[in-house]
Amino acid sequence: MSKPKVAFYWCASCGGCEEAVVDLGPDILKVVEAVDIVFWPVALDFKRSDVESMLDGELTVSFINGAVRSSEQHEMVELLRRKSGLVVAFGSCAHTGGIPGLANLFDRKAMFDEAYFNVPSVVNDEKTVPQEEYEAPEGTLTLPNLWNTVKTLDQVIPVDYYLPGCPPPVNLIAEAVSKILKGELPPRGAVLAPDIALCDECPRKETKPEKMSQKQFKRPHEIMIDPEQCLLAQGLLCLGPITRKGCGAACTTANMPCTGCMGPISNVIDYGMKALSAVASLADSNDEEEIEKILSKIVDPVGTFYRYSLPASLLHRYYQPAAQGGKQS
Amino acid sequence: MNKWQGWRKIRYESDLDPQFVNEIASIPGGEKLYSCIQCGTCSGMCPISPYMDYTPRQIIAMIRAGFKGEVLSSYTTWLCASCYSCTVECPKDIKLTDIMYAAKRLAIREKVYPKRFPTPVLASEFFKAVENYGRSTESWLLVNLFMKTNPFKIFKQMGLGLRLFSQGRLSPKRESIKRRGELKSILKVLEKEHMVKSKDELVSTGKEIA
Amino acid sequence: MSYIYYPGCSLKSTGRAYEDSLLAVFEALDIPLQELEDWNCCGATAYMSISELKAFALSARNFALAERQNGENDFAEMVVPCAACYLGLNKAHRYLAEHPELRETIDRALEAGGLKYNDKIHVRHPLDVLINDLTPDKITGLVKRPLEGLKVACYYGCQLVRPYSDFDDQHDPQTMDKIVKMLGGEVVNWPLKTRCCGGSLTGIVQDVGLRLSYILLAEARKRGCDLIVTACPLCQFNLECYQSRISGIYGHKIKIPVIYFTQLMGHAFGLSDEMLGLKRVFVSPARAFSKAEGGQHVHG
Amino acid sequence: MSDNDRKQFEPRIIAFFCNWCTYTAADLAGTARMAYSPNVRVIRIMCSGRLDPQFILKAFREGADGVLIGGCHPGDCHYQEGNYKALRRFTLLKRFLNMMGIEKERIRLEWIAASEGDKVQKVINEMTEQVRKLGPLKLEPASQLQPQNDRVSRVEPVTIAEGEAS
Amino acid sequence: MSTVNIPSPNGQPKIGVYVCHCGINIAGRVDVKETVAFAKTLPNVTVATEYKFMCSDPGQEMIQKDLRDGKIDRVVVASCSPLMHEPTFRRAMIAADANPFLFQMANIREHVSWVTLDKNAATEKAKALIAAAVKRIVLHRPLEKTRVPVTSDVLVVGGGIAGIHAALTLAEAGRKVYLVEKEPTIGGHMAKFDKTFPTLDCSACILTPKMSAVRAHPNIILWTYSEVAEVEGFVGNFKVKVKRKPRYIKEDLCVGCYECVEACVFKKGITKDEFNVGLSKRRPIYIPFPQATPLVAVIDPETCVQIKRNKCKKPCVDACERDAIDFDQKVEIKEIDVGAIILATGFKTFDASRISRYGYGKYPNIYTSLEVERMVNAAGPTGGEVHLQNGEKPKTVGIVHCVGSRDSKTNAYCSRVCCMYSLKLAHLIKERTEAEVYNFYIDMRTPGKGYEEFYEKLLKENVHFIRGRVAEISDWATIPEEEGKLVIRAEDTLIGAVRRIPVDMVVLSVGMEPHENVDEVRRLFNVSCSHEGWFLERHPKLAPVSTFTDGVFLAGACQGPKDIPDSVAQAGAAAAEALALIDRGYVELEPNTAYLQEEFCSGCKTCLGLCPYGAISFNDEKNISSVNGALCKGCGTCVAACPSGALQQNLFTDEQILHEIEGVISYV
Repeated sequence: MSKPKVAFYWCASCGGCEEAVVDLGPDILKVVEAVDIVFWPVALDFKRSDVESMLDGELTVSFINGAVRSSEQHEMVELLRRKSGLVVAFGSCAHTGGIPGLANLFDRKAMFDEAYFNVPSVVNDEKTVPQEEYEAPEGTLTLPNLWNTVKTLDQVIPVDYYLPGCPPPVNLIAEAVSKILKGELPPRGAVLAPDIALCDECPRKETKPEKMSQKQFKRPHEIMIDPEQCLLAQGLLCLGPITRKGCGAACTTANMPCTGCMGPISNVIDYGMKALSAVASLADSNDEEEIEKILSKIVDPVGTFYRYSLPASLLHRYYQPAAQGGKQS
Repeated sequence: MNKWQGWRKIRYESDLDPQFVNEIASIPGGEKLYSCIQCGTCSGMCPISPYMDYTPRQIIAMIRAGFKGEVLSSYTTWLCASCYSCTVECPKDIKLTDIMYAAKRLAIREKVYPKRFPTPVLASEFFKAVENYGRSTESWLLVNLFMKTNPFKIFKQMGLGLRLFSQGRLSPKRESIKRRGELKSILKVLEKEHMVKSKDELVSTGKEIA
Repeated sequence: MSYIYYPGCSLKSTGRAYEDSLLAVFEALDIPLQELEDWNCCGATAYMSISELKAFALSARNFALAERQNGENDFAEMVVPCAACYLGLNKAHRYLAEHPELRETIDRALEAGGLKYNDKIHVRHPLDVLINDLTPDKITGLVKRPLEGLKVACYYGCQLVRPYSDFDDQHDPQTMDKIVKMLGGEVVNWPLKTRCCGGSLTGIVQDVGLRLSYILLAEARKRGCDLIVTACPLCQFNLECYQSRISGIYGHKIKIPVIYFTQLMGHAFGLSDEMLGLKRVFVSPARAFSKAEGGQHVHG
Repeated sequence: MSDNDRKQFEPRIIAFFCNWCTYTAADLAGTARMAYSPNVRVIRIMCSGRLDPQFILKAFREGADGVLIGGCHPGDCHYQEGNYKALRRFTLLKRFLNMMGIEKERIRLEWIAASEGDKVQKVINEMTEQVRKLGPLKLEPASQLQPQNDRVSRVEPVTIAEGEAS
Repeated sequence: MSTVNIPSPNGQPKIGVYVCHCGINIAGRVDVKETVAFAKTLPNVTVATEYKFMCSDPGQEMIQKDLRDGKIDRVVVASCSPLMHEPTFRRAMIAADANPFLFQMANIREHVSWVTLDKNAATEKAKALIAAAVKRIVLHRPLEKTRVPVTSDVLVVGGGIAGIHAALTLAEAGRKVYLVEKEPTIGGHMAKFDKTFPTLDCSACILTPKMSAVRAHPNIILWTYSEVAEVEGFVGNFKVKVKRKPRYIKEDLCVGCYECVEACVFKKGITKDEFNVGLSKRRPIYIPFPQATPLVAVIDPETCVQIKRNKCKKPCVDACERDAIDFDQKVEIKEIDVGAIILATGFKTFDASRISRYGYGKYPNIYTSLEVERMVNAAGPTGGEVHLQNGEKPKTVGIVHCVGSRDSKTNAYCSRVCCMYSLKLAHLIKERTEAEVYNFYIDMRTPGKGYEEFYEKLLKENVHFIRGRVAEISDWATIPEEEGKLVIRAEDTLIGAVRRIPVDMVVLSVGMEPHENVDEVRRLFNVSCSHEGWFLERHPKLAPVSTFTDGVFLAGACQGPKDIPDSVAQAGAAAAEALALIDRGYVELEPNTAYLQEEFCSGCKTCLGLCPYGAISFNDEKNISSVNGALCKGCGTCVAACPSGALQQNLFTDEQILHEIEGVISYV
């Protein structure tokens, strides 16, 4: 019997997820021993045609990281879906859209304008921007189409499991792989991480006060952060209460507030809204003006609460004909 | 009226106009008309009600009951001096002065106002002057008024007029604005629009008739 | 704050003395008044009877012109001395704000004349300006001929306070009373201060109009007043110019000077009779004024 | 209703009314037969403080063009201060939705006391007209598993200079 | 999202949808047939049917039969507001051995048929609301009500006739009652009246015995000169703090002998006598009136020289044989536990000077009706004589009805008692002075037992009635006959002429208004107000003495203008309702409380500070939150805030509401 075949693929992401696989360290050898990695563009020289030539369902599992935002990524994930028994959305971007998902506050034109014209360091007197088709002497050259909207993986293809995190914690990856190999998988659609919020494993939990209210929200650079005390109690916007645990509280241990990369727990259908609700509830005032004042300290609520999950928002995005999204008025 | 003349004081419902109240109520805030409780504060406050053929309160009752002919041809509306005492004191916020205006406008539109009574004549002379020149000239206005109502009366007023003239308080010069065209084009737009809606207009705009 | 002066038709004619004295007094008080360029009739009482919509459009044109004249300034204070114009403009101002359908129609009409109104107008009566925009010492400081012993009836008439004015009480207005007191005069308690003088009826439906004026004059006389002050050209006209006819009709000799409150102010400020249009009167206030003479000069 | 009227856009508005004040006020509007536009559908919650912002996005996602929230007047909350909690969340949510490109008129928080049936009528009529003026809420379809290739973008075509497609 | 699937007792849920016609209340606007046909198409609906009156016995039996027959296990009734009939249908479910919480109402009357003009739109909206209920009820689970014991003492706030009657009724039933009154004596407005309509019996004669009974009753603790400062807790278990202001007299020692009053350094009254509504003056130390209850003196700190400046010879102290005067008294706070509260805080009269054209305060001889009540009272400031300020008897008197009432600028409502008391005053004035009396009225309102007969009596007494609201009252005379008189100007609307009537004296029949501090009071007790400021009853017809706060009841004019018989009747009703609550011994709490799904709680403590009732605490052992269901009132604030969705609210879970949202919008 041949070993299970495994594919890794990389869509709109930073590459950190690929690093995370390597971070398995010595464990990766066990993985390599147990499976055949048949497709991993970032590390090994396989071509798309290699996948195309496989039978449907031949791949046991594909780990796909990154959000989907171009025609090429779309084609590739559809291809992998066809060829795979299981598809695992790997990391925040594939799971909930991730940092690239914040692009949904703008549209394609706005981004092109920014990248090709407005950035101070750009010199583009001829006003050139990429075009999808170009007639060269060799024939027609093409570039993938960049979508107006960034999507999560499951908005494009059916996904079997999710490995959250930016990047997914090594222990969760190892556990997931071993479960797949042993066939001890939970029901389809599950997130392969504990279903409880970060506070549960946060070393600062003991220092939480009984009444969690705030007169003033602060940003990390504005205060000397106490290394012991609950960060939220210090006025920092730590999203630990809203975010799934499993990372070992890496950030809060390192004296930084949780930014929510692991996404919500399963009772929550919209991470940003829940975060907003919980945080706004803490504003310690019953006066309309003062409430406004306290909450105005939250500089960029969408960026803060949907940092990793804007495309997964229930709202998804507002359809905007003009390129003015995201500008705070 | 000391001789019995065989009056028959009965009004048949079919002679009345049930839409009349809606016509009047179509002015801004006019719907308040429906909430009149006939308390008589308006008539009590009115300095002119003793001279009116119907008191202001009766006018409202008649509007509501559809006595269109009586209301439009009555002197009451034309005696209203627009002092707004009724409007200010009405416990139901009925803008009675505005209702008087609405009745006057309807009366003019339907040509049933008391002919040769000076106030409607004054109004229309004033209107014409402003329409044409943008301002009214008091001397012209008065001359026109007396010519149309009671030409002989003008002699009675002569002394007063001359005295005012000598004090520089009346002038034969026609007052006018400079940009008459500008004003004309503004008013022209409103030619076809009325703030009192006729019955037909009420029906065609589909306005809910309570 | 910029004040744009809206005279209205009467102040250019029968009410000229009002204009003369108003301009003189405001100048003495150092409040620059700028006359509204090419103003038109406010669309007053008589006009309303024919077309309310057009009446509102007339007012709206004045607003639009005033805004234009006001240039970059935020709000224009439109000073309207004639009570009828004050009501007409104030009513239009209010209705345009409260009734969007009406507003939309009027905007359309203005546009046809190449004008636009952006709600940047406050309609103000001079009494409102004098009481609310100035400190009292500004007025008392100018008094050179205090009106000591002079019994004055303050006649507000109807349209100045009713139904929309918000600068004074509708039943028992006080602004003119305050000014008379600042000038050193004595205000007569006179319950008819807002009762109608007959308005435009007086000259034309005399049975009614003259009686209304008579009631006011007779009661003022009974209460021992030397002088009536008004803030409305029509009231002034009715109460003053018909006095001899009223005396004739009701067999009750009445001769009370009826002047504008601005004339009274100007007199107290020591301005000349010519400047105040005090030559343009039927019943001279000279005797009444002399009653107050011998009073101390308040300031040098 | 004329044919012309029928053709106009009928917004769908979901209202969350607190049991003690605003829901009762809506009942009162009914008892007093104060007719208002039928576009608003009320979901009863015990207190405006129960309103989870998730519900609002859910309503928009399901096709609502506007969301109305009704609670007791400040200081009148049946549960002492649930309405203030609602206010805190609403304050942040308004900013949040604005950043997301949702017009502020699509969401409204009103304090309506149990006696204010007329206010229910007024607010519902106003809001219906407001939202009607805005037109339907257009959201990007987010139906899962249906790949959306928005190649046919309504964004202005990007001008591309020659020789850049390498 | 994890779907918590609540299996129905027998597998798939079976939902019955019952659409009520409510006569034509619903069926007149909503196409019930179409609605039922639509309901049949909804998932899990096994029965969909209609009936004329679902709340009737046959209607309820339809549901019960379907439940018993096993055709359904969940019930949706589309009819009126749940605030109206939810309890009815829940009881019907219990009677059919079903759990009452597997029930949901769709409000298609108050929210649809009564407020929608267009029939199509109404039908569509009704369908949407039914779809929402069907969608949500799938997730309902059986719940139980919890029982909490009830404290048997009752607090009555306000010592007017309503408060007195309520307190006595409860005390007679053996309950301990705290009666709190802010004035130094009980008695309220009724104590100031001379006669009562329509029987003309003496007000003091019928009230004083009840006041003494209050004083004497062993079950009543009377705290006058006191105010409720704080209310906490909930039905059956209120914790109340009462502030007792110092009266500088030891209540238990004072016998009301007036010696101290007579001894005061002020030999005459110096300040407005509240009891005589300003018609006379009183001293700094005083007893409000001879029948005051308790009959104890009180010292007014605003005017007492000793209290204000600490230098008085204090002759009062010397005069008091019982050493009852105590200048060191301080505010005292009493804490009590009560099971129910009856609010009987009454009203105030309209301030007539607000209508300047009536000249009150400007011209002499214009009085308010309450002032005239004192004037005609034999124990009042004039010894029962009606006279003008110059001491003469009036020859003509005008009584102006509706002062401050039925006017959008003041109070739009009818004050209900003015017509009758104006008739009474007309009678009394005529009786005492033989004056001509003119009543100016808009409408004569005399609905009540013996009231119309009283009106007829006055007509026969030849009192003048002019139908017309008075426009103006002034001293402006136009003819010699009017000189020196007050001239009332009004249109006689029955004749259609304006009349000027000169009178010597005017009585302004002022209406009733809520107290100025009504906002503070209602917040204190957590009750609502109508927009006029009257306390709002739970239902205008069916629950007229209950409020939306369980355990708080209303009596008397604080709920709206009322005369004495109605106040007393309502006070009795409030007492009975309070008694019913207490005698049951427990209260059942709606199970819409919050609960914690422990496995999802990370112990983030977001919820802890949000609960206004302290129902959430932190379990240090498990390191997670914990909800005390008995303290939880079911607002759901914590649920909305819980970042893990670990807290949920019974009957209002996230999923139920999300389903309702889907339902209300997705089918129609």
